[in-house]
Amino acid sequence: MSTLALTIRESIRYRGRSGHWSWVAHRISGLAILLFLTIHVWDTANAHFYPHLYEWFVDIFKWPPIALGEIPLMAAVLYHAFNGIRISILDFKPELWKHQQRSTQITWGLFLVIFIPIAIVMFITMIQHWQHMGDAWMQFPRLSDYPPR
Amino acid sequence: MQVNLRIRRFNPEKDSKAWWGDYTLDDVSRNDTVLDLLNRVKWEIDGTLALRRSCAHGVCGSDALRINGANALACKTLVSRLSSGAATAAIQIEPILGLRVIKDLIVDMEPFMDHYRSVLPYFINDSPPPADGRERLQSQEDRARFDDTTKCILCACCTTSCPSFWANEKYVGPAAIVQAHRFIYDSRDEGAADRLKVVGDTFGVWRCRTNFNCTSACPREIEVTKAIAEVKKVLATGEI
Amino acid sequence: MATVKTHTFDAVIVGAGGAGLMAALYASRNANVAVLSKLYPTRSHTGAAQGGVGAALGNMEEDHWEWHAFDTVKGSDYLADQDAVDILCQDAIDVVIEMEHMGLPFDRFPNGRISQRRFGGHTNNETKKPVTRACHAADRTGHMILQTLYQQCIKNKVNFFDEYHVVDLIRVDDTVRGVVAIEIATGDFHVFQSKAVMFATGGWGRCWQVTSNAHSLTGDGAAICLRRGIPMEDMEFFQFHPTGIFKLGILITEGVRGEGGVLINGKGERFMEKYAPTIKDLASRDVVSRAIYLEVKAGNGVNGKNYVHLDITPDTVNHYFEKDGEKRRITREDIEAKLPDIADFTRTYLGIDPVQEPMPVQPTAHYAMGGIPTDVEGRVILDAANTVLPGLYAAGEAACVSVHGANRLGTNSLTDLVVFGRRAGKHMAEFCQEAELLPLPANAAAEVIAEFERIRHNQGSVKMFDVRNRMQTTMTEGVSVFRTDETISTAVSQLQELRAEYQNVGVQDKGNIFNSELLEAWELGCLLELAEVTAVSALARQESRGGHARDDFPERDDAAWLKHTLCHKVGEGEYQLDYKPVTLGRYEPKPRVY
Amino acid sequence: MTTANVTGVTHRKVQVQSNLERWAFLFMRVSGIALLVLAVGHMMIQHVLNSSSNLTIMFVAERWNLWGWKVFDMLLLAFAYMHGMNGFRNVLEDYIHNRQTVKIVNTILVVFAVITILWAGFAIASFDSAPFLGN
Ligand SMILES: Cc1cc2nc3c(=O)[nH]c(=O)nc-3n(C[C@H](O)[C@H](O)[C@H](O)COP(=O)(O)OP(=O)(O)OC[C@H]3O[C@@H](n4cnc5c(N)ncnc54)[C@H](O)[C@@H]3O)c2cc1C
Ligand code: HEM
Ligand code: SF4
Ligand code: F3S
Ligand code: FES
Repeated sequence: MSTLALTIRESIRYRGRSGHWSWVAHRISGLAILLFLTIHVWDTANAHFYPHLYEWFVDIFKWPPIALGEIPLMAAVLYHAFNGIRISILDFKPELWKHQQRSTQITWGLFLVIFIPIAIVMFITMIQHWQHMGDAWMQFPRLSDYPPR
Repeated sequence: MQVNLRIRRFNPEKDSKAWWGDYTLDDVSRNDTVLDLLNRVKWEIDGTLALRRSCAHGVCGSDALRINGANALACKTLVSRLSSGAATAAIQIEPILGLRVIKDLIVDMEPFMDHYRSVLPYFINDSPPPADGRERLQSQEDRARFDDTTKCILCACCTTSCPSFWANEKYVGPAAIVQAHRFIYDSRDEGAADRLKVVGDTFGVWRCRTNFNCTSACPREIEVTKAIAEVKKVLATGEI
Repeated sequence: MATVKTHTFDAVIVGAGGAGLMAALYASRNANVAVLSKLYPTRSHTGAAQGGVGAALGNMEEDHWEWHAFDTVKGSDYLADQDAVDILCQDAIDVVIEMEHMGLPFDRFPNGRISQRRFGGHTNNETKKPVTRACHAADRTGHMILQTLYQQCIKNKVNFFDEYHVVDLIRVDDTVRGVVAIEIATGDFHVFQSKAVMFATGGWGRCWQVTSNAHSLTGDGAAICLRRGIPMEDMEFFQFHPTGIFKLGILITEGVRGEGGVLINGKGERFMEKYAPTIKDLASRDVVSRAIYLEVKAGNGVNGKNYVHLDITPDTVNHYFEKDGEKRRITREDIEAKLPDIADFTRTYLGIDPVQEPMPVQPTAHYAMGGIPTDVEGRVILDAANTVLPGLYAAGEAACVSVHGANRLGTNSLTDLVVFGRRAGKHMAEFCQEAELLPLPANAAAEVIAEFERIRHNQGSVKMFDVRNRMQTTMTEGVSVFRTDETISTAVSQLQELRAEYQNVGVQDKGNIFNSELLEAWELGCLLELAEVTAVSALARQESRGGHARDDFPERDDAAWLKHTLCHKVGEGEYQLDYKPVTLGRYEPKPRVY
Repeated sequence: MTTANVTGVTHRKVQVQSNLERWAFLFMRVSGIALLVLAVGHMMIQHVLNSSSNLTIMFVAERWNLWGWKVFDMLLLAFAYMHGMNGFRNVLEDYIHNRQTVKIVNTILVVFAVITILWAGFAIASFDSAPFLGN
């Protein structure tokens, strides 16, 4: 009887506690990674099948609006990984469930501690790269510039 | 103090869709329960308001509602827990999610009860009881293993707080799993294999994404997610 | 207008509490049975019962069913029928074991047997000391019984009609033909035609202001029977439990005192030492309630208010254990383990942690000793000659067998439910094997439909809430722990006025679907009638016995009053009192001291 | 009356029927742990120790010149994709209620996942670094 729209709306409206938001974050991050992964896998395969297309894609990934997306991707992978491990541990050690509140806190904490410096490093590297590229930095790569090898 | 109550209303005989009713109550004590407030609305302001209630002290499971966004029993939720200490407070009441609303705060419990009944929620032991005509013996330790899940009053706070259930009402839901757990972990019971068939199926425990809303919502303070995890563990290892 | 649907069964059981479910379990083995309940079965008030179910299992110390019987008779102030009490106490052992075999998760002693605790009025007849007789599952014994019986009913595929509100009994002369019910979800009327009908609809504590009873305990079954010509037995005996949470009425089980808790007045004294020197806080309920009342009256309430303290903090309890020369001691952990729900209630509703602070308590309207008169097979009887109305049964709190007489002992209600629920269920199935299904009278539901239409379309401006409130105040002031000719007479006349006003109660909800306002208004009619019967019966009984304590007649008067009251309704607001002898047995009436 | 004490916890064995969901559940945890090394490792190497800003096909050629990295990436591919697609299946099954539709969707997911893994796996396995590294 419930629709997708209702489920999504109420998932946000429901005043759940830490576990609820962990679930929301886990699901979104998982799906986001999968979306990226699908593109990434097909594109990487091009390195063998159509190397010129691969090179074109690599440059698209360096195009600033897309390159910036790497930071949330990193966040997604790190959070999803830590939370996934948390869930797995607790699934096999049910007696630890009483520490669940604490476990979500630790997960978020660990995530932030590791992610923030990484994000800063990634961001700085990107800026340096763009500076290096000069005026062309915002130029979207054109396929015609990548002739078949 | 004063309370501004917003109640989700729907009368199928009149309304084509649900609406919010606003009611202001004066002279509310901080020790009043939400059920007291709803009763006041029903008795003093608008008799058409429909809700279920019986025991008024959290043991019958009638008045599971969504109070300020999260599931709880109205009769176990005190105004003091919902207000900051200011002279007025706003409280919002909705029916629980995932079950069809029949009228106002009343939902159709049948799908919930069907799930409950599906897990064989009764003691199964066909071997003859002790020859002396007395009770089967059970150690205190064995009794303790399923104590938590015997407390369930089938209020549905848990099942209707679970996003997996909102998304798909075929999921048996935490309450049914709690009931299954109560018997699976009872050393006297012999029906575990059959029960595990039900809760181990596609719409059984595997739909649980360890979201924990169920545990937070349970008015009996049952460690619902833990019980689910224990059942998953039995399914994974074949050992109780 | 409302449609009427008809169903046919061998038997109909109204009410799915402990009594109804136990009966259903047995009756459905040999007959086609429908169980009708206005609540989902697991929401019946049996689930609120805390302390335990009494049975002389002797799992910890010596005990005999005869001792249990004696305690029950003494507790009843000798008004109980002793043949019924013998059955109660003998069957109790078997039925508790049977429930264990059904999977009921009793707590356990270290020897693996069902755990038992002490309870008010239950004694070792030789030493006169409290005995461990209350079989329990923490402080949620009723919950476990209700759940277990419901589970077994599911296993045995009993036909449930949940949220069907029974509003009338179809009686033609001295036969029953079925009941009329409203399907709450649709507002439709249903006629259930059957050979036999059982009422197990529970009590009517909602007649009073402060009560341990659920909102839904409005005495429907008893009131329906009364309207259909069945007398009410011993209605003046209504139990006030000594320890309800102050103002809220939520029950604090006697199990608290069973575990060692003590009552303390505003001066810090353990006042029960004065009133019951031998078993003190574990005296029977009427005695303790009166003691609290007297303490408050003497100005010994806590903070000058009308409550006293119930103290289960380890320090206090162990202090008195030592004083009484008891070896046992309790710890916080014991309290948490044995009384978890009580701890939860006081923390939730009072913000008081019972392991650290005493709890404020006052007597709370709790249990109807009287009700629909039955014999020991649960058959409803019509008069002092014990004439049976074939096919009509009653069990549980709604019924009066009578095993509780003038005062019920703690744990004996749950025992009553399962013992007499079982007997009635068995008997009903046998009855159905032989009885014929009789035809329904024409328009069987017409009368009650008309009454509902009257209430629904009543233009009256009187608020139901207001009438109910005044009834509750009237009963609390006039027909409470202590009563006199004057207070009861005032109550009777006020109730008569309220009955007239009730005719003008209007409802705002004119719809069909889940019209709970309409049903509440109808329930109020039941309460008013039972309140009036209670007051009328109490006014006549000029003695003090058990739950009926008259300031103007402080003594028990066996010569004149060792008899059961039967109150017939003979017209609107007209009642006729009749009396029936008590069945005596081994135990001769004696003065009652604890 | 008191008899000997009964103590201890009784552990029992029980027959459990295995089904797809049970394996899927176990697989999600096992692959999750594998992915902690593979996926998080991959992210660290590619995005922290190196940066995609410096990524070129030469970089890839150098890496895939070593069979070790080829195996690492193939494992990562297989685990991550199976894990992710099964997760996606879980999510979809929450929202798609018609059994028939679920079956069709699942078939599409499986076919797509298999093709993806084979296609990319083949690409990794048969990638020849020689033309890029010039030897
Ligand atoms: C707080 C509390 C604690 C208690 N503790 C103990 C204890 O420790 N030990 C003990 O022995 N006793 C105890 N008692 C007393 C005992 O629990 C009750 O007397 C007993 O449970 C009554 O059971 P019952 O089956 O008669 O009715 P209930 O359990 O009250 O059930 C009544 C049933 O009738 C149905 N019903 C009512 N009216 C209608 C209608 N018009 N149409 C259809 N269905 C209807 C209801 O839906 C319900 O299913 C306690 C009572 C209370 C209130
Ligand atoms: C890095 C280490 C990873 C770990 C430890 C991990 C762990 C888990 C676990 C345990 C689950 C099951 C959650 C549950 O049943 O409630 C899960 C779900 C999921 N994972 Fe991962 N995962 C990892 C990486 C990935 C990757 C790389 C992807 C994408 C391809 C991914 C996509 C998903 C998806 C879509 C779900 C389903 C989410 C849901 O049902 O809400 N995961 N993950
Ligand atoms: S587990 Fe808790 S929340 Fe769920 S139905 Fe039982 S009592 Fe209610
Ligand atoms: S909320 Fe739902 S996802 Fe699991 S932990 Fe509770 S059942
Ligand atoms: S009314 Fe019984 S649980 Fe709230």
